[in-house]
Amino acid sequence: MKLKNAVALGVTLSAVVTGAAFADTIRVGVIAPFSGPFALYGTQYEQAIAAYQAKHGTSVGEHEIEFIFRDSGGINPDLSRSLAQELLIRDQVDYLAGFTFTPNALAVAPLITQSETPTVIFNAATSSINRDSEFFLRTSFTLWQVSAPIADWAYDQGIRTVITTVADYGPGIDAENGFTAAFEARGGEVIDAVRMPLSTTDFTPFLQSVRAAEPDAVFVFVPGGPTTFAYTRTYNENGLREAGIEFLGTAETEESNLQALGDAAIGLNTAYHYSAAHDSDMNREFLAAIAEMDDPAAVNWASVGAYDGVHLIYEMIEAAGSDGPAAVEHALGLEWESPRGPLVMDPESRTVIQNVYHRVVQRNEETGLLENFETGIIATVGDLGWDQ
Amino acid sequence: MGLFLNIVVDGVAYGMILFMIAVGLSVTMGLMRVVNLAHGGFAMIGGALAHVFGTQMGLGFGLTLLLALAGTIAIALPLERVIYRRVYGFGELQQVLATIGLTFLMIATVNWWLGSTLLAVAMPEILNQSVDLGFRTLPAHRIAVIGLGLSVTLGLWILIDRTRFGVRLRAAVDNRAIASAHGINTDRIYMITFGLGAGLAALGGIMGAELLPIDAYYPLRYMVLFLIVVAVGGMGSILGSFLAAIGLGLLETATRYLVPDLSTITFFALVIALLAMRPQGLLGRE
Amino acid sequence: MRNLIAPLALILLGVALFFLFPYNLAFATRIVIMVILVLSLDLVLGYAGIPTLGQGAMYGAGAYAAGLFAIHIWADPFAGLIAGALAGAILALISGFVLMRASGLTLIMLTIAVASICHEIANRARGVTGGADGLRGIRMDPVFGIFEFDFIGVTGYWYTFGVAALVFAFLVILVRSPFGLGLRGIHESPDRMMAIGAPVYWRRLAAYVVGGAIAGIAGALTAQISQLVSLETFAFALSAEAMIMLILGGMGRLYGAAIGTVVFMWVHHTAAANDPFNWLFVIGAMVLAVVFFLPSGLISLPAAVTRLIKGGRNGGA
Amino acid sequence: MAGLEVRGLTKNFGGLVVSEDIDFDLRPGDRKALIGPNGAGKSTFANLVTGILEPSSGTIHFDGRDIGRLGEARRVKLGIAKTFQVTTLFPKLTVRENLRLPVLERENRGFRMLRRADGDPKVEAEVEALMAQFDLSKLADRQVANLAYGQQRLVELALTLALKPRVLILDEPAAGVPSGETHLITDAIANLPANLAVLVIEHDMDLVFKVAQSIVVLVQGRILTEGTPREIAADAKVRELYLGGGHG
Repeated sequence: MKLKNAVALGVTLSAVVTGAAFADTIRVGVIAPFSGPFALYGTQYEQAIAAYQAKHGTSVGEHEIEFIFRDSGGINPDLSRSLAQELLIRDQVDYLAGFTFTPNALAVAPLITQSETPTVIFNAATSSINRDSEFFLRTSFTLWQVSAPIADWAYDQGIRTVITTVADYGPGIDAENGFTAAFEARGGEVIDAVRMPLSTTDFTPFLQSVRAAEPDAVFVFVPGGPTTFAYTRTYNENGLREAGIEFLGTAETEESNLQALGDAAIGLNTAYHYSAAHDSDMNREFLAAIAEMDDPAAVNWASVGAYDGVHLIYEMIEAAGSDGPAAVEHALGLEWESPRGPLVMDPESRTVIQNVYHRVVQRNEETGLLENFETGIIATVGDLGWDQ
Repeated sequence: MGLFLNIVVDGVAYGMILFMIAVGLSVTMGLMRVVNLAHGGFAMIGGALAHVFGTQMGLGFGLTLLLALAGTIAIALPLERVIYRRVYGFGELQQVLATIGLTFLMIATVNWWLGSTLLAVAMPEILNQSVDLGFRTLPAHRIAVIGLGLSVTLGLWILIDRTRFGVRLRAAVDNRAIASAHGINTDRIYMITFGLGAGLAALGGIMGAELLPIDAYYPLRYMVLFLIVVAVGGMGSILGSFLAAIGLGLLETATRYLVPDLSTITFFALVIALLAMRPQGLLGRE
Repeated sequence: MRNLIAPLALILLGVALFFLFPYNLAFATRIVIMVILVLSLDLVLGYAGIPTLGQGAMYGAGAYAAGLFAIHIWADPFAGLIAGALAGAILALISGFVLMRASGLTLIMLTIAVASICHEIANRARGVTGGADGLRGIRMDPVFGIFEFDFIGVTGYWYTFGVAALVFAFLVILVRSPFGLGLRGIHESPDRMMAIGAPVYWRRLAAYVVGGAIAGIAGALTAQISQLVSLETFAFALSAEAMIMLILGGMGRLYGAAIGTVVFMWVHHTAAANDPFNWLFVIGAMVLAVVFFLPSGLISLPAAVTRLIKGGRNGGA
Repeated sequence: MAGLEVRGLTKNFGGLVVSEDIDFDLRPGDRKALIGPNGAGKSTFANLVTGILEPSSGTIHFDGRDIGRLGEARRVKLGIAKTFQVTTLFPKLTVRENLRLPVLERENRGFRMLRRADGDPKVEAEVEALMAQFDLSKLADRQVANLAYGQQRLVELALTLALKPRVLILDEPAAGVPSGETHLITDAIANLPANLAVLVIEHDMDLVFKVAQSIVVLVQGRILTEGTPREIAADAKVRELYLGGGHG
């Protein structure tokens, strides 16, 4: 008997609550930011789930599937954990999903291990999360997975010297390590590694120093939103591009902030696993489904991470119902087609193996909007950071 | 030498942006003795309106700026009448709570109206260019900000030190009862000053949006930054805020050039050292 | 007898919470931890009149100290609490040497700066603290060696509640002591306290250190219950929220601190569950309403209502 | 030597000299008054003696001990206490609590955290006695903010006496007190313990002549003259410089 069911029996009141629901309803708890500066993530998850359900229905096999959303605000592991407890105990969920920030995901690791609850991470990108529990599955990406390919691409373009500029916190360091390892493995040289404080508002000093050192390119990782905006503006204004210093990034040109960057963003190079401009019928269908609910301009990796996460959950429920270990067993090695291209759930790292594309920002002549145009696939890789 | 010049140029340019936004706070907080945490809210409202008029409706920059400032003041004045008028009499902590509550409402409103993503403020083409300084280039909008910051400082100094309004304002601030007894309409003076502070905040928000981008959570994100400028400058001193903003801009820029890894710690440690030595700020009264 | 009613009511409330919300124990536990943090702020701000927006510094120090202590030295919960309290007290002592010389806005900014530095140090020392990913791997021994921390959080709740009750009792004694009376004196008139020969600086420093130790205990509890410590324990937002809860409930009143925390967190929880996107409207309106209509905080609500009823009766007659 | 002994005391703020080369003695049992026009430096002198300000030069001895560099709190412990020109009390505390605080401080119990403040019968008895002495017993549980100003003045006097000082400096004890209540203050001063050294800084000449045995006149930071009330009243320079103001 699963631990949480045993617990539920102990708490007599809970029987009343669950008794009212369908016996074959499987609940999925989604923990994500629905308030605060990161509320967009929650909205994207919600819409991606709705888009999937609109296409595939709300039931699979004989199971009715119900999603329960809980607001974690920003980075708040205490809250994340207590929400997970509430979902597992009161709402009797069989699956957890969501998780935008690494600490929020790590906080539930002991719980999901104990209760054997498959938990699908829609976003949080630190490789080592999945080491904390066998029940974590990730449909987003890891920082190593995208920052190593851009190094390959850069080397292939003849770029030999790079300065890395990353925000001075966990994900930034991950990105720096991923890039440096790949670039040096090819024979390139990282001439300086700058770590910029998270509280930086004016990036001019860093970029002026980069400019003075005259590398072939600058690699960047900064958190999304205002920081990315300020960084890319500063990159342009200080004439780094005119000086021949290429911009190498990952999520910096992501769709929800792309239009705000303006023409200055045109020509920026990034490597990433998803662009809303991805050329496939499935992606166009996905965008059309989102367009039913909201402006599809903000569809980005978080949306597709959630969309594929729901797919994975449906697959697991179909195969194993509410049996957690069996569900995870089924998920490992699973292959499917996603709006971003083909995916395989890596049985070892439990992060999807996927195409990483090189993209360049350009203005779509039809819509007049900026987009990340995919020039090609750099690599098809799993979590390169798993063994680091 | 090149490094030194870079620090000076970037530091002053950054400091002037800080000043543009903080000067409004210095006016409401320093002159009117209100711990106004909602100040960043007015900067955000200005930026949000500029986004709506300029980016969404496509109006020209001059018109956008004018409409956004007018709009912000039009929102600020009723708020002064309904809410702030009563807040003046509160204790410091009650003021903190009241203005934080107001900030929450501003954030919630903009969030509900325009969402939580970045609200780009379009700059006129001429400000998007770079200007060659000989040893390096500098974005034109920073030069514009420096110019604007200097004119605002000068304008405020003239207004407060050299005009009848300034005399009345200082009288009203020093002793409201006596000023009233001398036939000065203190209610109106407070309202005008508050509107001025809000307008300056909006101006700073719009002109500074290149560095401190506007979004719904702007007031909370940058609240500490603005407060530090006023605290270091000294309450009640516009010149103090000016010096503090430039000084802090130079300090932050220098630490970022020289010790990028330790710049946050160095920055705060120096601020602590300064405030420990001069608790009333650079030019504050004892 | 009358003196026993309020504490009994508080204990009953704790017991009632347990039985009324058997599935929300994790949430109830978070409330209780927050009550301890707000109580520490009440001592510092409400009683000693030291304005601070950096109480999170001591909370975070306590959390990291307790977490590291559990991982590397000893996983006993009570030993962890002592480690947390010590860390909070030591940080308060070191920073207090400088901070207690300042006042007003300057002091507020200094407290924010201290918390920011702590945040940055914890971020940079990622080899020790885990940096932005958080400090993980905290696994506590059973309470008293008997009660395992269980999945639903029964042990966690009673453990936290017990610690909170002890802290509350300690503070009740403290505020009635000569030291507590002296703090109220300093709050009312530092000049007069100096003129009766009280070392105001050292008295304030002592209050700050005791408050720091209590905030450290709150931090230690959060580390033990969540089994993870994040950089956000140092965040400005946490310190600011604690201050809002305190003023909401009523400063300088221990019950006010408790009431403010419970009401704020409950409203937040409910509003966030119903309409997370717009819950700030609710909180903002509530905060403004309290400032304007109940300037002494929610704890003055009964008195205000009584006044209103009496006033109404008089008006009618 | 017992009492307070000030020699060559000088204080300047920047270029402004506010106290210059003051010699002054105060012995147990003395009843002295310090008078002078506004801005003569009376309050500055009081603040130098009590340690709120630090002198620029000169010495202050108390019972033969140099106290010129000691902090305010230390001097209070040695027995030098003062009342403020503007009543400075703990407005939200009750009269009883206002008086309990100085007794506890005097007994060095201010850092005790685990005993009740009102738990010591000796302290409580002393507080009751003080309230009885100043006729405040009926007001014991009222917040001092709600008392009449004259009564607040009495609380301040009682509070200062609770420190059992040996030197008491009263900075304009009757300032702001309605004339109908002034007798409360004069009576209270008249009833002070005989061996206490008292210095009154005052504008109210009636009060000065009632309580002082000796008067010091301070003008522009310097001592102009010192003498009995009779001598001072007769002194031409004083009449011209200070009392004369009333005729002009």
